[in-house]
Amino acid sequence: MSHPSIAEIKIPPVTPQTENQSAPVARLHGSPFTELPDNLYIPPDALQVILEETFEGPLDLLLYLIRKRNLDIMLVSIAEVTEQYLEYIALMENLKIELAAEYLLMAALLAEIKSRLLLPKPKESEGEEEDPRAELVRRLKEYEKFKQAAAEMDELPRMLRDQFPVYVDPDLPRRPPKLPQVTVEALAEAFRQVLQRASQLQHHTVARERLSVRERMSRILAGLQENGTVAFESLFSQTEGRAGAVVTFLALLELCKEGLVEVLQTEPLSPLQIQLPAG
Amino acid sequence: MNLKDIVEALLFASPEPLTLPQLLSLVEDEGVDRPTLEKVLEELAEDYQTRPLELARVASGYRFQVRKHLAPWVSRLFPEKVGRYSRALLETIAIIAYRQPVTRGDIEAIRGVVVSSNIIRTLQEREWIRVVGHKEVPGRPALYATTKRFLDDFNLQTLEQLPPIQLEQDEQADPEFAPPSQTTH
Amino acid sequence: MNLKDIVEALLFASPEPLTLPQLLSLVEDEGVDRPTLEKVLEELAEDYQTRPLELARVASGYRFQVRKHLAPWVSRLFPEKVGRYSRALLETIAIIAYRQPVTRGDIEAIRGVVVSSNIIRTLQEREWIRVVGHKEVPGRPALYATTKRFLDDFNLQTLEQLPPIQLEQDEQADPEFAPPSQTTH
Repeated sequence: MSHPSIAEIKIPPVTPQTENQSAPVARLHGSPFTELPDNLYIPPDALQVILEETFEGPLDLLLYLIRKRNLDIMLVSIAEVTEQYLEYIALMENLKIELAAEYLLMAALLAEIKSRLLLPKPKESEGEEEDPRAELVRRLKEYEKFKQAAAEMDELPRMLRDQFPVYVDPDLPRRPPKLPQVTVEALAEAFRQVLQRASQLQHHTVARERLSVRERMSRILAGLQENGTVAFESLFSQTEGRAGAVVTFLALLELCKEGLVEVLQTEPLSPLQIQLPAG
Repeated sequence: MNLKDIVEALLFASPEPLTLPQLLSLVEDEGVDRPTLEKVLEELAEDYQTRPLELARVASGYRFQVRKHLAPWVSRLFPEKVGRYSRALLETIAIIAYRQPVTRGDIEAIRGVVVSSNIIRTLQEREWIRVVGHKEVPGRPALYATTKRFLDDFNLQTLEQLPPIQLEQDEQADPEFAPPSQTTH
Repeated sequence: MNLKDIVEALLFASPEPLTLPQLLSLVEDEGVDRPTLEKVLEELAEDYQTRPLELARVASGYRFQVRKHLAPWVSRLFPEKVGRYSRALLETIAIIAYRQPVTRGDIEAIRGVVVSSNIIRTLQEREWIRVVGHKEVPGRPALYATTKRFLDDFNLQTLEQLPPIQLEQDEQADPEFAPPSQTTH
């Protein structure tokens, strides 16, 4: 794009009937830097900041230019505003200030509108061909609606800015957490799956052990924790019968094998003592 | 037990606004019917007329809230949450609110500038907008719409309560620009 | 501006109780001193005497709370959530039940994955397992076994009532009092 040339196009002002001001002020061709458009008193080096922070884009800037002149968004004012807009863009270009692409795009659009307006219109097609300005006006009106809506929405009372939620402690008695219940079947199934997985993983059978033996092992260990040392005989109970004694004995053997208990005999033939290994 | 006390306590203790049906189900043991409950709510709103709190009705139901004129003091409790938003964000949420469902492209067409991802993210984090679908065009862009939370935060019950869009030079409102009539989903 | 209104609004809007110094700093612009603020708090507490809420002074400061007698209704807002035990937890308690006493290492060897401390803690808090000793290997790891509570909760009198495990490739279960088969780990 060659903007200076676009801006340099000299366009005769389009009969400004409702115009309450005189013709465009800035003559870019001669002294563009001294004669700023008189609607905006902005030092040139502040223009970029203004464009980026004050205006929400080219439509916003165009709207500003229109409003500044106290004009309606009317077809007649578009040419005027277009000129001023292009002057700004040219100014920015000359100052080598980087502009957002949208501003340049709008400049191109405006330049196109201008050039099309210059072309003589064939009488025949006048009705059919849309005025190139109409679309821009439509967009400007559309944008202005939402710009205004945004401003009005900002006026609405808003949570955490104007109003605030209330927090009141329910002060409920603390309830013990409700724990999920598990069935014994679920437990068995979980174990079966673990074993299944383990056996598949390890390529050998993880054999089942006598539960009763494992349980007795736990019970013996628990007893030792409470009482320290216990007598070997005290681990056996008459009421359990032979089977019970076997279980206890197997549990003891297993515990010894795993180094979980120590069996002591202070002297030959004296009673056996069972105790936890000395830590 | 005093029904008004129960309703008042429920509204204060609830972390979220309560709808009429929710309130009804919470007091159903008392054999309360809807008109009775509505009357109690009216009375409550009346009782709070002169208080620093007010009973408000928003999209998700009834809630107590601190009145606006106390914001200067109350906002000190939340120094990090400054309720200021950029014009770009406000314009974006306005377009989504009035024109939903819209794509980012739609918003950009109206605003004439690119919509930053930051703005969309902020609006989503705020739970003011959400993706309600995808437009069946190349790239299947997301379609954004406002949420119930958006209405709640702007003290609205429905989108129809949004300020009507009017322009100085428009003699009469363009019917096209009435806010969409459906309440947010 | 009415100081009582401001203090009331602050107490309602704060998610946490507010202490006297906090309240003082929030209204210091009003030139309020401590005795004045204390008096306002007293008055507020008085005002709420007949209301469903009360101004309470708890360890961390002042807060509004629902009066005790409304708990039956308010508690409905917070239904109890029944959690679900994870598969990892179920497998862990199953291994402890069938293989006790076991160390964490034993469980990990069988499950093939690390046992999280959370699971062990949950099982201990639930009083389903306890430490019955320490294995005499480096690090002396704790040996876990099930408790009486575990049997009670599963409606068992003894561990032997746990369902026998039938592995697919096992043709038959071991006879009751046969010597323990060699474990492979």
